[in-house]
Parts: sequence; C-alpha cells; structure tokens
Amino acid sequence: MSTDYIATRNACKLCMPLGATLVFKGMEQTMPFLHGSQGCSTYIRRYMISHFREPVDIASSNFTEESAVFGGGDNVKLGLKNIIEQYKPKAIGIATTCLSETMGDDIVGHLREFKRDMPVDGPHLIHVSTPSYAASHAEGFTAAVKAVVEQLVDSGISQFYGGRVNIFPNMISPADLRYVKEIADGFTLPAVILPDYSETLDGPSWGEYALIPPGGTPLEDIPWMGQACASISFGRITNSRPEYTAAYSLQQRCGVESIYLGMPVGLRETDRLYEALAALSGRTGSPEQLKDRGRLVDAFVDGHKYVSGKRALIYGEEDLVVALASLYSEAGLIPVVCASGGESGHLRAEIEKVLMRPQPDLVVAQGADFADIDEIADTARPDIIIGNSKGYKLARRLGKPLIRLGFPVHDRMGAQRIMHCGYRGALELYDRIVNALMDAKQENSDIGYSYL
Amino acid sequence: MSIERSQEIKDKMLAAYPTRTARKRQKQYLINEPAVEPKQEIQANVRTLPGIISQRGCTYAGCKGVVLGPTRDILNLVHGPIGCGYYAWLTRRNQTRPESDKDANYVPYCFSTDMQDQNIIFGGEKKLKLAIEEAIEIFGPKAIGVFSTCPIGLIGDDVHAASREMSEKTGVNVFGFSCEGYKGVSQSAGHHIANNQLFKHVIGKGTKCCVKGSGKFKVALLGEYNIGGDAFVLEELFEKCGIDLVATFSGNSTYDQFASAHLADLTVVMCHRSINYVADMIEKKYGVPWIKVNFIGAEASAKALRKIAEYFGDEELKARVEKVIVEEMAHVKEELALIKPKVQGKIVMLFVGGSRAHHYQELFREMGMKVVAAGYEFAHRDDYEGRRVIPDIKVDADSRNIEELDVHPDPKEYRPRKTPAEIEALAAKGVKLKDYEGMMPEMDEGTLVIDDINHFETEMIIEKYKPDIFCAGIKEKYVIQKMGMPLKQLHNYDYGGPYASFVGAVNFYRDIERMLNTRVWKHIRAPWHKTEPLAATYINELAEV
Amino acid sequence: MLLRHTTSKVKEREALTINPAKTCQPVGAMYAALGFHNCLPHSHGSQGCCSYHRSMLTRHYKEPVMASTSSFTEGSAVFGGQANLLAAIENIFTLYKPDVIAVHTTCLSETIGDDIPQIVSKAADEGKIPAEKYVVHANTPSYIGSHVTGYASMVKAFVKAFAIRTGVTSNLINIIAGWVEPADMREIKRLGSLMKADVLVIPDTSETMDRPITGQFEMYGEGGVTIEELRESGDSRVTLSLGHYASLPAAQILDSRCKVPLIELDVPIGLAATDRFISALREVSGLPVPKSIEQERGRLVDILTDNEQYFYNKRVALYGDPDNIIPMCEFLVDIGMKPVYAVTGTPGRYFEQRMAAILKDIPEARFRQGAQADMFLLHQWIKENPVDLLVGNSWGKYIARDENIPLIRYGFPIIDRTGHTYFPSVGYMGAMRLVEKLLNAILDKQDAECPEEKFELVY
Amino acid sequence: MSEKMTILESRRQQIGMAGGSGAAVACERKSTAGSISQRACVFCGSRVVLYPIADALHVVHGPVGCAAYTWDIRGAVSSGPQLHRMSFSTDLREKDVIFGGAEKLYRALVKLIDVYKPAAAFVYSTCIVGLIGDDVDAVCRKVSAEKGIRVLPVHSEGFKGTKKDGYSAACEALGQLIGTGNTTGIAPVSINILGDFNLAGETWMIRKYYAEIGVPVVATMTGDGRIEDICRAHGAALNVVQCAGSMTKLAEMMRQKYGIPFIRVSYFGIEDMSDSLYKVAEHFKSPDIMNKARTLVRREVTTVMPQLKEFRKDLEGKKAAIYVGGAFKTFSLVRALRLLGMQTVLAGSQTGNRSDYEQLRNLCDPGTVIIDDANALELSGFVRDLGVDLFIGGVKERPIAYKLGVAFCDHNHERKEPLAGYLGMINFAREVHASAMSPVWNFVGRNSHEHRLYSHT
Repeated sequence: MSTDYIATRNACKLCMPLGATLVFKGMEQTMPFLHGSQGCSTYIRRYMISHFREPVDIASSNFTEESAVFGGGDNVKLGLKNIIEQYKPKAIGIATTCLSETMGDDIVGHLREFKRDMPVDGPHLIHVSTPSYAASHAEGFTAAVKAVVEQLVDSGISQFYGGRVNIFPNMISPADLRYVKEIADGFTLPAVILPDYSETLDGPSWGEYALIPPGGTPLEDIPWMGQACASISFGRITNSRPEYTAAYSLQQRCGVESIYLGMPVGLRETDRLYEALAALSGRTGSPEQLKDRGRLVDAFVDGHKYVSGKRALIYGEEDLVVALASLYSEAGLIPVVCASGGESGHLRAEIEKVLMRPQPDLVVAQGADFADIDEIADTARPDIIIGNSKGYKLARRLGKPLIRLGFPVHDRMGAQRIMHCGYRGALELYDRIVNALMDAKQENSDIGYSYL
Repeated sequence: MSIERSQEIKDKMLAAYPTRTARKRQKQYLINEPAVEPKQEIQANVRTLPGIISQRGCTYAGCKGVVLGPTRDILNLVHGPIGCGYYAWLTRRNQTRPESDKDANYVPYCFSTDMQDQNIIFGGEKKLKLAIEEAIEIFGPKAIGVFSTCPIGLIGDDVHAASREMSEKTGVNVFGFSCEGYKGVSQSAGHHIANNQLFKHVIGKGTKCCVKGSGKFKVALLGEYNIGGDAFVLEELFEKCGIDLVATFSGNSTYDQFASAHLADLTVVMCHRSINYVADMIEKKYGVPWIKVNFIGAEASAKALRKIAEYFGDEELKARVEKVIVEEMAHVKEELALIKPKVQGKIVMLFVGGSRAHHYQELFREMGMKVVAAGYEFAHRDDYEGRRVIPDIKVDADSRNIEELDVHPDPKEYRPRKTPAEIEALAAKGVKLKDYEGMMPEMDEGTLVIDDINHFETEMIIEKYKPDIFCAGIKEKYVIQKMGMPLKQLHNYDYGGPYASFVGAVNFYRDIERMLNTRVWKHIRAPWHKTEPLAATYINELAEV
Repeated sequence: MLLRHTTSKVKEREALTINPAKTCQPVGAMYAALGFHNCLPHSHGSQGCCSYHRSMLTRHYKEPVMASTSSFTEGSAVFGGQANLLAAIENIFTLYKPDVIAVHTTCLSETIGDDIPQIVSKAADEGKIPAEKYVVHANTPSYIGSHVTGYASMVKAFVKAFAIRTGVTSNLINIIAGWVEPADMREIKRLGSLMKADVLVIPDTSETMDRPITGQFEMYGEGGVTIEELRESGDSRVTLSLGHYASLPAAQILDSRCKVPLIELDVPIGLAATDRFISALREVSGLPVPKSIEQERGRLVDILTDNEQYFYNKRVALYGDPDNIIPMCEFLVDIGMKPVYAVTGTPGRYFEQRMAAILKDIPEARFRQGAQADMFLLHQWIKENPVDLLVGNSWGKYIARDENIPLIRYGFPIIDRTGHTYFPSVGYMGAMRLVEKLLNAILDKQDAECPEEKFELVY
Repeated sequence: MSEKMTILESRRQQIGMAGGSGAAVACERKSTAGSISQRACVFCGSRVVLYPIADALHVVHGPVGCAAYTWDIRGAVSSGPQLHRMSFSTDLREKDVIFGGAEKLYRALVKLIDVYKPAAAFVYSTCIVGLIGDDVDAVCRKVSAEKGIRVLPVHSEGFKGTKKDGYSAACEALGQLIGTGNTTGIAPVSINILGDFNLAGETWMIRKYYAEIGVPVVATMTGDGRIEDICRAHGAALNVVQCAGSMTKLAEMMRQKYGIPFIRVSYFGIEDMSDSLYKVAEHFKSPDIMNKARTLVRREVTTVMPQLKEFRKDLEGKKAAIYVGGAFKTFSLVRALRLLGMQTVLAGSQTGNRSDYEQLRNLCDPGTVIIDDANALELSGFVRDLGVDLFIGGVKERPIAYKLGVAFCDHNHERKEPLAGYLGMINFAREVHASAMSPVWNFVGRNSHEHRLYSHT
C-alpha cells in the first residue's frame, strides 16, 4: 500500500469527542457537552442520529472568535448554566475538542470555578480530554469511561457490596448491551455496565418529549464500582494498553481485580466471558443461554461448506476487527485484510492470537484509510467485505457483498439492533455472512438455482 | 438450694404422672451435681409425650424457621397446605439489611404451594414444579429452597427430584428439604436436615467474589440468627477488631455467604445445637477448624474474641482485640455498677432453645442473679454434658431417620489451616478446637436441669421455687405473667435486643432490671382487698417475705 | 422498600401463593374450642402445628393459649396416630383435668386417615375418659378451606355433640357469633341484654380469651359456653347465625337436628349490619328497641354526618376473612368510601355474590377469593392504581409502609398492636370505634404530610 | 405553551408569531452556549456551498473529524467527475499541532493534485488552523504556482462566526474564480443558476426548463458545478439566485464587480417555480421567452394539478411545522403546503435574517410561530403543543418528529428525491402524503389511548 500519502483519504475512523459523547449518552440523565465550536456537536449529533435513529442532544460551548482568543471559560459556564436550567441533568459529561485543547483552555479550572457557585445538589460534572488529533473515537471512548470511573467512583467506601461485577463493554450496540446484561443475569451476578446506552439510544416511541431519554448506567451505582469483586474489560486492543482502561484505574485505586477479555464476539471469545462469569459467581449460568452456544456450533457445522476458504476483508475499530477476525476465522473463513484507522501498534499481534491457524498472506493495515483499503483490496481479492457503511463504495466497486455492522451504519435500518456479542450475536453475524455469500452465488449464477 | 429440697419436688412431681409417663419423664430431670463421678447422665432429644403440653415445635420449624429463615436472598418455598408457610412468615424476628435497594430480599414474603385436597389426592409434584417456575419468572432468585411439610412425606412427592429437575431446567440452584414436621422429635431434627442440605447444595459453591474477605483474618460465624439485631452488633464488633466475617449462619446472611463459608480460615460456633454439623463437615471437607464461642454476656464476648485472636496467633490482632475489649468493658462496667445492686440475688429459671438456656446464664451471672433451674427445649445430651458424650449417645428410631452425610476431604479445596502441632499448642493455650463443655458443668450444685419441660412441671417448680423471673417463649409468656411474675422471652427477646456482645449485654441488664423493678406488678390487688385475708398467694409477696 | 420485588405487572398464577390472605383450619378450630368452658383444645398431628397455633393465638390475644398435641413422630406417621391420641387423652385428663378435650385433626392425621371417633371410643373402653368428661372432635384438614372453615367446623362439632331437643322451646336465642374478638362477644351479649333478650352466644371467648390478671394462673377459669348451656341450645326458639362462613354450619345443625329455626345475618359490623341484627332481635323477641340502643345508633350516625367530607370517595383496599370484609365493605360504602380492592384466601362463591351486590355502584372495584387471591395480588393492584386506606391484619403494614398508605388494623391476626381484643368493632359502639380509626388515619396522614401553609389547627 | 417546556431567557426574542403586531423576531445572533442549536459551524457553511463542485479537490485542513463527518453525505450529484465525493483530510496530529501543519498541508496537496488532476483545489481551514496559525494562503499560492491550477484557501475556522460566515467564505473563494475564464461565445440572453446544489439532479431539471424557454445557462453554482464554467460565470447576463441565504452575497459581489443584475427565486412549489421562469422572462423583456414560459407552465401545471388534488383530499387541514436551514426555502414550503391544503403552524430557519422573518410573518397565517435558530427542546415543545401532523426539516429534526410520533419530510441536503420544479412538487406531495397518512401514527405514544395493548378495566 502506498504509505507515502500524506493526506488521509476517506478516513476509516472518527474523532475522539464522538467516542466520549457515546459514553456520556450511556449514563443515566447525563448530558454530553462538547467544549468547542458548534459544528463539533452538530456533526457528531447528525452522525449518531443517522446510525441510532434516536434524538441525540449534545450541548456545546459554542466557541466564538472572542472565546478562541480570551479563553472559553465564560462559554463553558454559560453553557453549563443553560443546560442545567433547561435539561436538569443529573450529570454533564464535558469533552474537550481540538479547538479548546489547542488553545490550552483550562477546563478543570473553569469547572472548579463553576462548581463554586453551583448549588450542592447540582449535577456531577465529569470532564475528559479528547483532542481530536490525539487519536481516534475508539480512544475517546476508552478515555471517557476511565474519566467517569476516576471522577465518580468513591475509593473511600469500605462497606461490602454483595458480589457485584463491573463490565466495561467497549463500543457495542444497544442490542449487545441488553444481551450482555442478560448473560450476567443468567449468572445472577449483579453487573454495573458502563456505559449502557441500550435504552437511551434505542428507546420506544414517546408520548412526551423526554428532556434526556430514560435509561443509562444508574449514577447511584457508579460510586460503588470500587467495591465490585472484579471489573471485566472488553477489547483486546483496548486492553493491550491497560493503563488507559477504567478497569486498570479501579484496580489501582480500589484494588478491584480486573479481567481483560476480547470483545465477546464469536464462540471462543464468548466462552472466555462465560468462564469469567462462572468463576466469579460460582454458578454455571442459564442453561437456556447455553443452548445458544450449541446452536452456534450447529450453525457453524451446517454452514461450513458455504464459507470455508472464503476471503474476508474486515475493517473498523481495532477491537472490533480483532473480534471479527476471531469469529470468522473460527467459522472457516480467511480474514485476508484487517484494516483500521486506529494506530495502537498492537493490531497484528492481537489478530494473530485469535486466528485459528497462522496466515502468511494476511494483510494487517492499521492507520489505514479507505483509499488504502481500496488498493489492498485489489490485490487481496476478498469474497466478502465486513464493516460499517463506509465500505459500501469499495464493495460496490468490487461487486462483493458488504456485511454492515459496527459504527456507523447509516444506509440501513436497525443499526442499534445489530447483535455482535455473545453466542446469539455470533449466530446473527454468521447467518448474515453465509446468506450474503449464498445471495452472491445465486445472483451470479446464470442458472439461478432456487435451492442451494 | 439444697439437693434434698430439689429431690423432694422431683418426687412430688413424678408422683402426679401416670406411671408410664413418670417412668419416661424422670430420666429427663436431674439435680445437678457437677462434681460427682461418674458424671450424671440426662436423657435428651427423645419423643415428647402426647398431651403433655410441651414447648416444642417441629422439624419444619427448625429447618425453615430457624436455619433458613434469616437468609434474605434464597426464595423459601413451602410445599404443603398454607398454614406452615403462614406461621413462619415474618414471625421469627429475622432482621436483615440488604446492601442496596436493588439487592434481593425475600424475607417479607411468604411463598407456598398452598396444597388443596385434590393435590393431596393426586400428588403435588406438578404443582410444585409449576410454583417454582412461577417464582423464578416473577422473582428471578439465585436459589430456591423447597420445604416439605407433613402431608408431602406421606403422599410421596419427591421434592428432591423435582428440585433437581427445575435446577437443570432453569440454572437456578433449587434444592429440597425433607423436613416434614413429624421427622425427629423436635426442631432439632430440622436443624440437622437444614445443615445437610446447605452443605450438599450450597456451601463450597461460592467464590471470593461473593464475600468480603480482603483481610488476613477470615471467619465464618455459625449459629447466630440475628434476633433483635444480634448479628448487626457482632458484625460491627468484628469490624472493629479487624476480623473479616465472610459468612454468618444465618443472621443477616445471603446465599453467597453460605456458598463461600469454606473460604474462611476459622469457623466459630455460637448455637452449638443448631449448626455444629455444618462446622464439622466444613472441617472435614475443607480443613477449616471450628471453635465454640459465646457472645452472650460481656465477659463471654471478651473470652470469645480472645479465643479467636489466639487462634490466629497474630500479635497485632491480639493487641487490637484487647484494645476493643478495654473500650467496650469500660461502658459495661459503668452500667453494671448502676444495675447490679437492684437485681443482685434475684432468682432465675430458663427453659429455652438448644443453647440459649446455657448462654444466657452468663448474663445473669454477670448481674449477680441466681439460676436455680434450666433446661433446653430441643437440645441433645452433648449440649448438657459436653461433646465428650457424643460417642455413647445411642441412636434411636427418631434420630436414625436423619441422614448422616459421609464427608471426605475435597481433593482440590482441602487445606488444613493448622498443623497437629499448632493444634496442640492452641489447646495448651486453652483454645480447644471442636470442643464444647455443655451447660451442666457451669451450673451450681443442686440446681435443677430439666429437658423438654412441660406446662405441668413449669407450674410445679414455679410454685416451689418462686423465681423472680422466668425465661421461655411466647407460649409461656402470659401463662407466667398471669401469676404476677415477669417472663422474659428468649426466642424473640420481647422485641428488645440486641443482646449479643458488649452493647447487647448492657441492653439485657437494663431490660431485666426494668422487668424486675417495674411497678406494674404491684397493682394486681385492688386496695379494698389489701386488708382482707386472701385465698390466692402472690409470688411477689412471698418473694418479699 | 420492604416488598421490593412486587411490581404492578400482574402475572396470573396457578400454583404459587404469595403472602396469603388466610391460614389453615386447625388454628380456627383451636380458637373456637377456647370459647367453651373447661375445654382443652388438642391438635392431633405434629408438635409444630400446635406450637404454631398457640403462638399465633397468643400473639393476637395476648393471653395464655393452652392446647396439647399428639406429638406425631415418623412412627406415628407410618402406623397412624392412635397410640399417640390414647396416650394424650390419658395424660391430659390426669394432669390438666378439663371437662372436654376438643380434638382437631391436621393435614398429617387427615392424610394418614386416622379415625378419631374410633380412637375416642377405644379410649373410653380403656377407661381413659373419666365420667362426665368428653372428647369432642372436628375434622380440620389444612388443605381444605381456611382457618375460618376450621372455626366453623369446631363450633359445629360442639353443637352437634351436645345440643339436644327436649321438645319444650325456651325463650333462649342462640347467637353463633362468628370469628370475632372477645370484646365483640361481650358487646353482642350487652346488646342482647339491652334488648332484654335471653341470648346464648356460641362460642364465647369474652372471658376465656380476655382474662383479668389475678395473680394466679388458672388453666381454664371462668367463662366459655358450658356443656349444660349447649344442651339447652337445642330448645332455643331461634338461632341467629352471624357470618355465612364461620357460623352457618353450626346454625344449620341446630336447625336440622333440633329444629331451631335459623336466621342468617352478617356479623353486626357497621351501621346496616347492626341494624339488621337489632331488627332481628326485635322480631324474634317481640320486644321494642330500647332508647339506649336508639341513642347509640343516633350517635353513630351523628359522627358520620359530622365527618362525611373526609370519607367521600376515598379508595380503600381490604384483605382478610369474608365474614369481616363483607359487612365492613358495606359500611365503607354506606359512609361514602370506595372499597376498590378486596381479597380473601378463604374460598367460596358467596363472597363474590355479596361483594358484587355491595359494590355494584363502584365499577372499578375488584375483589377475589381463593388460593391466589393473596396479598401479593392486592399489592400489585395497589401499585397499579393506589388507594387511600388499607384495612386488614398486621401483615398489611409492609404494604402500608412501602406505599405510604395508612393501615387500619382489623381482623385476624393483629400481632403488633393492642386494643382489638378489648374494644368491640361490632354494634353501633363498635362502628363508632371503626369510624374514629378511619378518621384519625386519614387526618394524621394529612397533618403529617401537608405543606406548612396548609397545616391547620381545626378540622 | 406547556410549562414542561423551558425557554431560555436569552432565546425568547428569537421566537415570534405571524399576524398581528408584536416585536420582530430577533435573529442573526450567535447560538447561545449550551442551547442545543440545530446549527453547524462556519466550516459546515463553506463545505455545504462548495461541495457540489465535482471536478475540484476539496481538502480539509485539520484533525480527521471535520473531513470524516462531511464525506459523501450529500445528494449533490454530478454528471461527470465524482472527485467531490472523496474526503481528504490532513488528519493533523499532536506534533503537527505543536510544530505547525503547513508543511504537511503542502505535501498533501502536491501528492493529491498529482494523482487526481483536479481542475482546482479548495483548502478548508478548520478550528485549530486558526489557532496554530498555519499560513494556509501562502501554501495555496505556492502549490498553485507549482502545479498551475487554482488552489483556493477557504477561511472556515469553525468558531469564527456562524454557518452564514461559512457561506461568505465560500462565496469569496468562488469570487476568486469568477472572472478568470474566457467569456467568448456566451449569448446575450444567458444566466447563472446560483444557490442550487443539484440535489437528486434538481439543477438538471431546472436547466432543462430554462433551455426550453430559450435561456442558456452559463454556470450553475454550485450544483453539478465545474471550475471552468464558474471561471466564466461573469459572462452571463443575469444571476438567478435561489437559497438566498448562501448566495446573495456572491450575486451582490458580481453585480458590483461585473454589473450583472440578479433576481431571487425559488424552485420549490408550483407557484414559485413558475414565478421564477416568468421573472427571468420579464427580465429579458422577451415576449417570445414569456410565451414559451407560459406554454411550459400551462403544460406542466395541467399534468401536475390533477395528481396533487388526489393527495390534497387526504392532506386537507393537516398542520405542518417547518424548520430548515434557509428562510427562503421556508417561504416556498409554506406555499407548497398551502397547495396541498395544509396549514403551517410553525416556520423557522437556522439562518434567516430580519427581512426574511418579516416576510415570513406576512406570508404565514396569523398565529403561526416564527422561530430563529431553534433548539431540540423548543421544536419538540412546539410540535407537541401545536398538534403538528407533519414536520419538515433535516436529519437532526427527524428523530424529534419520529419520537413524538409525527410524520416527517426530509428537506435538507441529504435527501435523495428531487423536490424542485413541477415533478419535484409531485415528489414532495407524494412524500408528505406517504408519511402523514401512514397508519403507524396510530400506535405511537401520543395517540396510544386509541391503540392500547392492555385495556385497563
């Protein structure tokens, strides 16, 4: 691939504040607040709306020329004041942007001052530093989770808090979040999931417009997370840099054991999760759920001929790419290209850990954009493309099926209901792959069998 | 109190019985002579004679009511007609304190299959399984305990099979108790059954996740049922001393605590009668030793703490314990100084429970009061004479039908906490593992020891001894008080308490002082009667004579 | 929240009863037996039953409750309880010397199939039953009906055992009182005497279960219906049966066997039921209603008119025994309240027929009887649409606290308060007491919760 | 207004009412911090305007976000090159922010121009460029000199004003192109189309109409735009300006610089569409053109009206709320809705100016709420309180409408259906009808009393 490109063409990543915003959307009665220009919040809103098809309110400190010169303090305070007045949130998650960061605006200072004249029962103010130029939205997400934990968890609490477990689920869909909760319930292991936008970003139709949609990680639970018996952190890439994770920070501050897992996508990675939960709870989990495992294996068997040896091109957030590589490799496909805009430096190493067998011709492209992926694709000749909607052009050009998942999916319905996690998620993804391949086969055959 | 006088009362009493009854009763009734060799032998844990009006309850009461009742997050489903579930519904002061509003607490609920005649005729297993399903759908508990009541045993519902089936189907830990009321001769059988099933189905399933226990000194407290908040004050006391309470059986407890009891490094046993089986089995399977303690009474509590500290042999812990004792004792002494003069020398009788009749003597002794008669409602010989007699307790028809689990060291989890040498050393320091001396050695010469006392005998001895206060339960409460004499309930503490540990001791001193000195007893006679001679004689007057 | 697992989402249940609004037969039989003179109730079953029933009754009546048991063990469960009952009869007559032993069975002895009459006659043959001493029995299997059924069966058993007709009809009026408090039985007798009617209340716990302290314990003491009185009841001119569930069976026996005509009435709780009771007395005795009773009635109605504003349209939920709920609901409707929910665990269609009639003008009212008509269901209804008042036994306090609804303690058992056994709820005086309780509950809540500016001295 | 809806003090003047007196709607303000405005930023304004120029290279100078969020998200189609649908970013990183990004920008441009051979390049400055002080102009001049194509800086730092300032920045960039091309061969009767972005091919339709009435088009700005055409746009005789908000500035500039007059038109709705053709005809004072226009209009209207009547049957009397980017579009929509028998109860825009709102007040029925730069809360509040049946807006308004169970018609740059012209009117009517008449509204929260899952008796 031509690394000599200076410009990023059709980026395969988004900016840090988006990740942070998503986290804050996943907290009970919490208003995300971007410290920067109006555009940041507007763009991110429309991007998230087009994916989740839900209202996504994100406040902004609406930088003006003056604030850029004299600092954003007044805007932050005015902004917070207005938000509190209008939305009465229980918490406000403030994420910085390239603008405020570059100005070196002292957000902590602003907040300190604001708190001084804020009533004591005012909302929690959480801040996270997310300069867009530092990394991608994935890192923004991780940073925000850590910030929440560091700023809200009370390390002073010593009362034993009945065998709870913290789950840091990484960027997964609302449907995934619901399912992960269900799995934990299967072990009757009370789980605090942070963030949890399963309701806030996939809610029912309303009678009254909710200022802030109901749902989200209960704020009253978060201070206690330091008393949990363990923290489970999803995402091999995220966890390959533990010092950035909330789990790590909790271990350091409160001595909560941290359990680092891959995203529970596919059979093996999900098995790891079940094992962890079983070990923690001393229970075996719901037999009903375990049946799904059997069904998954059964599906793998039924479908293996259609997928074996099929070449897959996978792109998206690094954690997701690793997870998908694991699933499709165990299902008998060959991940030939694994690409991501992220630049952890661990992508290849982690992928090789999850592959069923070593794969010399595997192309791992990190820090890649879609122009790069395009070029790689020409030589890699994939049979199927797996990732978010942004790969459509590529798929179209190659005339290969595109399996839409991850974020964003804004050219199809139901992005928020796509399941990636657990045995059921694996089943869903597997079926979609197999059917896509069958479709293609059917379409491209001149006979047009109706029986495959 | 002279042995002669006691003997005379005993004879008088036995004379009143039909011969067969007398023959049986006399073995359960002795005049204490701790010094004599060979040691006296009392008959205990034998059938109650029909019609005699005993204090005793049934096996179910011991199993569901006592041992399992206080646990908040096991859903206790009573399989039988409605009554049994109803009477054990919130009637045994089991206070509990969930960690948060979200945590399960089924204590305020009563779950029953409410068997109807057609269920009795055609069998109730189907209804039981359906009830379990409904319970899981509505409440989603971690575990469900199913309790058989009398008719279930007869119609032959297999609660264990049904439970197993539902466990496999739902993943919820469902286990049954064959605690039909007629099994055994008293609550005691129910305790044993509860112990067995908990050990088979719960203990050992837990993980470190389920329990507090980051600290060095992990202890499981057995036989503490949190009447009136005893468990709460003990939790605080342990906290103060830096001892981690991983599990309590079963005051203020959870399923997870039970499940993880084997993770403790020491088991301490309070109510020996109701739970010593679990202590033994945990030791056999996991190598966790147990010691008998008593936190009823200030001195006793100090003694118990020192025993624990000695067991761990950690100087820092010992120091901390001593410090706590000094602090607590200061307050206790103050209080005692005020109260003792007002109660000293008063006469007490206690007939209650399987350990309480023994434990509470400590408190009365501290107050300078005199115990002239005591006995248990459902204890065994070892609770009277000490565990040394266990080998020669003969198994009869009623004890044989309760399973003795055959327990072996767990291949993975067995970890002896102490070497034989260390155990020796501890014994030398007065910390005897799995040892209990029983009640009789600690009672004065000439005092009465009566097992399973009945109403008739109660009236007799009261008439003869004129005690100042009588300790028993709700059924006796108003009987005694009609006589113009206070009765202290030691099952439910008359809704007072807590009485455990140092704070508890002070509460107890005050309550007893109140009961003895309250003026209400003086008003029984109307003034216009005072002058005339009376047919009735009054306890108080006689006491004053 | 104490009942934190209770949600408004109602799932119909078939097998599981949660927080029952009833208990089992024997406890009722035991209470009924305590209303007869020199009688020792005996529970033919495991020790636990007796122990539980004594405890429950003691907690409610705050009185000694003496009763014995056959102390079944596994052996007896297998070979039957005959030996136990024989031994019991011997021990009881030797030690406790009652005139009558009132044996009631339990689910255990019923399932075994012990034949009580056969065992009793065996006891007689073996001379275990002294002269002029009796053993009465009632079959009270716990898996049929409820504690109310047990009460009815035991009263019936006594009437059946002793009432005889000589042919000479006396002036006596039998009143089968139903399961009411000692104070209520006293009140019924008082009303009878005010009416100058010669009434026999069966059973009569007014003294046995509410005894003055004398400094001496008496195993039986005064009070309770004597065997002689029971015999005479067969010649009475009429029987007033108060309460369909608890009283009718005994009344029917008197009717069918001794040809004493019966008049079926409700327990005289509240205005209308008391009116019917007094009218009935008036008719059967042919005597005028005395001024004193007129005055009591007048006072009651006066209180009602003085305070109607506080009652009107208040939503009330009730649970407990049908004989108590039916007249109570009628009373609540009479004073303008809305009894919107009512459950009783005691099975029987009669409850539904009566309630339907009483509540015909309150379309939103919901009531149920039977196994799953329990307090869990009631609480779910309340969660779905709250009420202003809760009326029932002590177990309601958990709902009351969670939902912040005042609880009026009424019915059986009340084990966390006192007074219910001393002060009547029946008759006009009783109704006044009920009104006072309702009123205070409503106003206390208002005073406790209203904003300061709304807090007023005068109501 | 329901008490549940709190309106910030500072926002009150920006909400007015049609008919009667009452103060003018305040506007052209900066969005209040913390009020969740539907507006975007300066960059967004510039990007929107220039995006459709298909043969130009659009490079976003800044961190990756701004480019990522504007990658191929609009329906502005091109009859030829597709270069505008690519997203190019200098993807600035920590070190660039510290040491400056000019160098990276330079190398990026050079490489991209070599590969994609664009007719010109636009370089958009984003927020931080304004702070780290890269001399973007210098870089552009340098590359321009080296590569021999126009490389135009677009000063669109997000925080330097509102979306409108973004429009002007774009206009300035266009201004630099205009006048540099060769105007020979341009007919005396000729126009430029300003302010149509060829969403779903609308520009093509309009071009076709003008062709039919004998008016050739020189340049379309910027729908299906080409650099070369734009460069010679000053040769046209008249500028026909739609979307006044974004393009009036350019038209004004061309009038001053080249004496080209301009007229404001709108292509939405039958009246406005016809009106635009007539205006052009009038301008050229050519009876021939006017006749052709009349024939065209007659033909189109007679084909369209019957179909519209069908829709109208169902839509008669329904209430609509309009909240779109430009006020001028709002006018057309109000009229278009009237044609469908629908009443507009709320009309607002992100960027309208004083005169726009005055005009709006007069145009709308008395009582209609007029609102400037509304936020989600206000919009939802009004939708609820005014009993709106249909909401017309952009992607950010859609979920508000849907959540509240209100029909929605997408009328922003992301739509894929042509709504302009006569055919557009049919499409518009069809979309409105399809949404407003859907049965699903029976099941949503606000109407749920009609379709309960459980009937509580």
